[in-house]
Amino acid sequence: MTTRIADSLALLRAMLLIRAFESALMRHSGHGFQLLSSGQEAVAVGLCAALTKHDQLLSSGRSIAPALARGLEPGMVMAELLGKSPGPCGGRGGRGHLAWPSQGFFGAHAVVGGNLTIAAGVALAMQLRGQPGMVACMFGDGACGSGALHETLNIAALWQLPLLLVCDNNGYSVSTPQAQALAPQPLATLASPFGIPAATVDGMDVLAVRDAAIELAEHARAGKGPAFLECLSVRFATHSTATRETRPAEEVAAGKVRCPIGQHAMRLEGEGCLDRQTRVQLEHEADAAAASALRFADSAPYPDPRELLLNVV
Amino acid sequence: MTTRIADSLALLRAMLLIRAFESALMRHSGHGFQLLSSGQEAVAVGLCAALTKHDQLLSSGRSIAPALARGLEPGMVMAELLGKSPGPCGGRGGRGHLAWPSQGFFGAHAVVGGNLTIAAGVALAMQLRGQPGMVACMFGDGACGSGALHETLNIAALWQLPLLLVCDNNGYSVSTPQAQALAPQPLATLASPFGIPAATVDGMDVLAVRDAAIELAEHARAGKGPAFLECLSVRFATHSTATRETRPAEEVAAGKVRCPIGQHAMRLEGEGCLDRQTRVQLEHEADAAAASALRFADSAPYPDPRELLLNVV
Amino acid sequence: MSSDPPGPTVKMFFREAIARALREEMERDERVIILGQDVGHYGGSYKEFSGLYERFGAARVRDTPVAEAAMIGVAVGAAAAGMRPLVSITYMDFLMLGLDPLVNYAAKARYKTGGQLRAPVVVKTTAGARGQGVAHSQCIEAWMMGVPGLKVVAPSTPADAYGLLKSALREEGPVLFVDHKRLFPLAGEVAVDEHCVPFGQALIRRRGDHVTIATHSGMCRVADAAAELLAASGISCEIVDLRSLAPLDVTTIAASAARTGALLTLEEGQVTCGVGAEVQSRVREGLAILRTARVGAAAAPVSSSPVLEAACLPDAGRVAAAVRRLLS
Amino acid sequence: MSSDPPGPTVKMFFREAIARALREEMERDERVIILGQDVGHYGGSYKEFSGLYERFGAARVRDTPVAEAAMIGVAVGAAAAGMRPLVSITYMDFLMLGLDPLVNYAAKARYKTGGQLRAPVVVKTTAGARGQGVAHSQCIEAWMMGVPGLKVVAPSTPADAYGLLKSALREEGPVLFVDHKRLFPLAGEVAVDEHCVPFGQALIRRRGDHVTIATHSGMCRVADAAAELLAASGISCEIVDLRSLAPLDVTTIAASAARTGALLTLEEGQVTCGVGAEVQSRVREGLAILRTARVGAAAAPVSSSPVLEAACLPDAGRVAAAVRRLLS
Ligand SMILES: Cc1ncc(C[n+]2csc(CCOP(=O)(O)OP(=O)(O)O)c2C)c(N)n1
Ligand SMILES: Cc1ncc(C[n+]2csc(CCOP(=O)(O)OP(=O)(O)O)c2C)c(N)n1
Ligand SMILES: [Mg+2]
Ligand SMILES: [Mg+2]
Repeated sequence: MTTRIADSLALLRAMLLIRAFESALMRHSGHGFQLLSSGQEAVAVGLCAALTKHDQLLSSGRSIAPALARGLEPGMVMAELLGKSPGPCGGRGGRGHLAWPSQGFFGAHAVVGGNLTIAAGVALAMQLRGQPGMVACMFGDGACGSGALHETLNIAALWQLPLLLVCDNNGYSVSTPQAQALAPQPLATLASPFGIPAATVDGMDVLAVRDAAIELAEHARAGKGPAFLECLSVRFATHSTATRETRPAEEVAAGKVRCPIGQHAMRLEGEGCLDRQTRVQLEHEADAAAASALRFADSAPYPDPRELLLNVV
Repeated sequence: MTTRIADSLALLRAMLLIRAFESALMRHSGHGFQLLSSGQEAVAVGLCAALTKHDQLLSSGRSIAPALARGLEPGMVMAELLGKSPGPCGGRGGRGHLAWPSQGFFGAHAVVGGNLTIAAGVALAMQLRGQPGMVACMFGDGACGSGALHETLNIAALWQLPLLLVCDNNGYSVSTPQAQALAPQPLATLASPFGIPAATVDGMDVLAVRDAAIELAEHARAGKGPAFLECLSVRFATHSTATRETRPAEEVAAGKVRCPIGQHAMRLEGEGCLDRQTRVQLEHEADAAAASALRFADSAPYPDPRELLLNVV
Repeated sequence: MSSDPPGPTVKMFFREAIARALREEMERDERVIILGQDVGHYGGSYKEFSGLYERFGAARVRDTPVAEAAMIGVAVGAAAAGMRPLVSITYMDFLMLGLDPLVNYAAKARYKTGGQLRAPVVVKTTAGARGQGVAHSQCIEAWMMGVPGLKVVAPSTPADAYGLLKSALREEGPVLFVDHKRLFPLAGEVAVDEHCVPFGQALIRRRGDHVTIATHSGMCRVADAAAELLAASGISCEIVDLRSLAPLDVTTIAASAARTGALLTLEEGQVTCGVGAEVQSRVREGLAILRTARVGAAAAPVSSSPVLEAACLPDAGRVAAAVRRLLS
Repeated sequence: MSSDPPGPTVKMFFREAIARALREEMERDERVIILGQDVGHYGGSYKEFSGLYERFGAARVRDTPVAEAAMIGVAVGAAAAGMRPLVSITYMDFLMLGLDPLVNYAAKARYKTGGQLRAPVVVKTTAGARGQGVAHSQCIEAWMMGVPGLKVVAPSTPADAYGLLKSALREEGPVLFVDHKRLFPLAGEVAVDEHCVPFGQALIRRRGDHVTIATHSGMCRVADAAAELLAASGISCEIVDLRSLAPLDVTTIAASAARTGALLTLEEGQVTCGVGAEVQSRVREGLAILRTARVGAAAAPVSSSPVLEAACLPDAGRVAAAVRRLLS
């Protein structure tokens, strides 16, 4: 098997894992309040294929795909989502603040746009310490309305920070369609006044995301300053597990036809790199990994309430 | 005398008044802490020549030129600057918050960038009530680094607000040169992702400012949405009366050569619309008006401290 | 229409009471508009704006971008120019993003212009914890109580949500209207007749003799549950629902505390420089000798982990224990 | 180096003490950097960064755009990634623009990551009024005192500015360092030897018998002037300089108050939910019977008009009168 095919299969595996993981999570009655990435797997997976161990990734509260794509151990991620003790944050962070910096996942932050300036700061630290990596920061289309984006673009451009801003544009902020919340079109044009290189790609195509991310990450790593990548994606589920659906059913159905997993698998099949049987096997593996993550997390303890004041100051 | 000449002379008069007013203010020992507009008169005067009585003007804490250019009575303005009772705000606002909304000067606001969202709100009110006017909002280059500008540009573009954003770009935020604080160049490019028409003009040329302002204000008034005007100006004095000078002496001297008053007067003389004697007379008139404003303000009482709690809630 | 105790009542959810107040005020005064994220077609996170978009249209019920600073700033500017906007900040944690226009402009607009301008804006926001974690659970109403020019109310029942919101929309200056995640699904009786609940009046929710519990918003229910527990062991609690935090009705609290001789303040937020600290300081100004205690969240962020969230926040057991300690 | 009482001293201005602390800590620890408006070549609004740019260069002394949210956010992110930034927010009023990264991220970073991250950032800001008007005069340190995960200090002398800033730069989490417009031009003795002033320790600035005045920052001088006035009529004041607001040294305040039997808290900000309310509540927890009074700004914005500014803020006369009322 060539590296190319191996890489392509790895992308498929990574996306399948996210999908299976979220299905498993939804089977758990105590999952509380979750923001799912199903439909948007290609953005996180394509981006993470462009990251090295020196890089750091930050995400919004829609953290499951970014965390798993970054290679975090699924059982520990599941434990964190359920607020259980073996999660990397000891269950304290939950889905909104899932973090594992030593693994290259600096963390999620549930304030929309709130991770942008933080990511610029992480990039500044890397630059000042002469570290080899760069920082990728994922955020939604919704975050593009926030002033934090502007302030971050400006400072990152001025200081030539090693920062890749990745807009995972699923077209909605909760119920609000992009066109109703954001005048710029495409959103990547926001980078242009700052002289920041930018691209808009099909976020349902994992290879398109990966290729663009590799190029722009390289730009940032090479000390040429920040870059901006917009990925057009489709959210399959409602905004959160507690949110009502408002999109027309046809729109959601049409989105699902463009499933990043299905598309990528079909491409691989078309290229003769994947057969039906292998695909089923990969799906089984993903399901098994997800089920095992859920079992682990389910049987894990909650934090000891007597440790409530641990790590406050 | 044709209207054109009369208008041109009015612009000169307005600029002379500002210059004389600030000189008088500086002669007053109790002026406290002031931000002067000397050198930047053409921006305020050119802009105000494009405003009607239906319009509202907001400014930053550098409020003297905007207030006088808008036609506010100089004695009352002086009283406000000195914290005296007959000021339009009863002396409460001072230079940072000078306001006279019934005269079309909605007010200054001393938080950098803090007047932008407010101005958009005033524009929204006008739009909703079907009023004929528009809102002009002046701010410095420094404010262009703030997230409020981005949020305002976006909302104003989305809602097609009757708003003219006027960046009075004197090239510095206190000691920080534009290039060190702002990546976009020219600053007017900031408007482009939002599809907002923009122009950059010589802010030392009152006619250039006026003509651009007329065009863009008309755009806003016509219901076509916001516009952005950048005026390149030179601040003659230090940032504030309490601030140390940091600019190279040659730079300041070179700026003064481009004095908007001198340039406009020379143009008028060149066109045969102004002779030496008239110019001297206009200067005398301005000085007299300023002196009278200072006399009025100086002899005016301070607010009664027993009225401290007036108009709080 | 008056603010008298109402006649016939009808049961409605807290969220319905909010929508009703807005509907009536929007009918009454066309200057009232709504700005917020997902307040239009979607009807708000808790359906508290349900039906308003359909009734009043997109010009008056405006979905905004996620831009809290501009949302509040635009609402404040529109208010200063003659409108009466209500702006919805989904969670109180995000109020931090818009404090500049609220505190530096709106609260000072009337004063700094010598009375020329007023900024009658209502900032409605949802406080409190319900499984959403460290940045979606905070109660920072105490910060706003000391801002001159700003009023703060925090209802605990549908009736007060309705009546206080109507008053808020008629105020001449800025108002922070604080509701609570755990209150939205609750139902209660609301007068059929239109009426306002005036600011600055606390309400005694439960009569008792041994201790006064002064509290507000979601914690009123916790106080009541604690009172039930304590009643079983013969301790009788009087519960004062503050309702209006600024202005604060010190008279009602102090009268109750004078009668019972013990004052426990209860809030979901931090006690440090909190609502309770202020209530106690004010009550003490008139009552020299008094037993007091403060109960609030533990000094930690509120995790989304269910056990830690529960451990962090006051509950009936902890409140009852604090009352017992106070009286012992 | 120790935090022991210093040996030989040298006179320096408050602003020089700040620059010295930064210079020493930047020499000692290359992770310390400075971000702020006009902190570089210009040396800061009050020259408190004077000489640092020349010594450490543009990479470590960084002029920023006017973008308080990003200034704090970038500093916090850099701190979480291993740096030790100090970020200068020129006036405390503008802290409002950057509360989201400070409160929602920095103060919670350690907790929410289960101890994986820490955010050792110092946010330095200048509080207080000096002729600059309603949006350049506010004291909102009380808001920050109740934020779990955040420490707050407010020196009143050059020695404490030096020693507390050095401690702040060695803390493992976020610190709000509050200085004051009226303190910068003042000089005082500072130890020649390098040393830190630990957090959490109040200091008795003046010994007295009849009343304890607990105060901080610029108001220490007002308290002292009031004490002088009162001394003339035989009233002896003990002045406790809080220095550290979070953590608060309740022991020292309470011991003083227990001795004098009367506690007056004095702050330049609003008393409502203010520093004094907290100090009094905490002291009361251990001392049941105590006469108390709070003094702070009048409930109005602080105008730039000199007469109104003066009327709004506590001065020696008003403090002395409040002490007399308290003791009468
Ligand atoms: C500052 C802030 N405002 C509002 C919210 C509530 N909120 C949570 S997720 C979300 C939608 C954000 O949309 P987008 O950025 O497109 O991300 P998506 O959910 O589509 O992934 C909103 C408004 C928030 N978390 N933070
Ligand atoms: C939010 C905020 N940050 C900082 C300041 C302090 N400050 C006052 S004026 C000023 C310079 C602003 O520069 P610019 O916008 O270019 O206006 P100019 O003074 O040049 O007219 C600064 C930083 C402020 N007033 N508000
Ligand atoms: Mg989205
Ligand atoms: Mg400027």
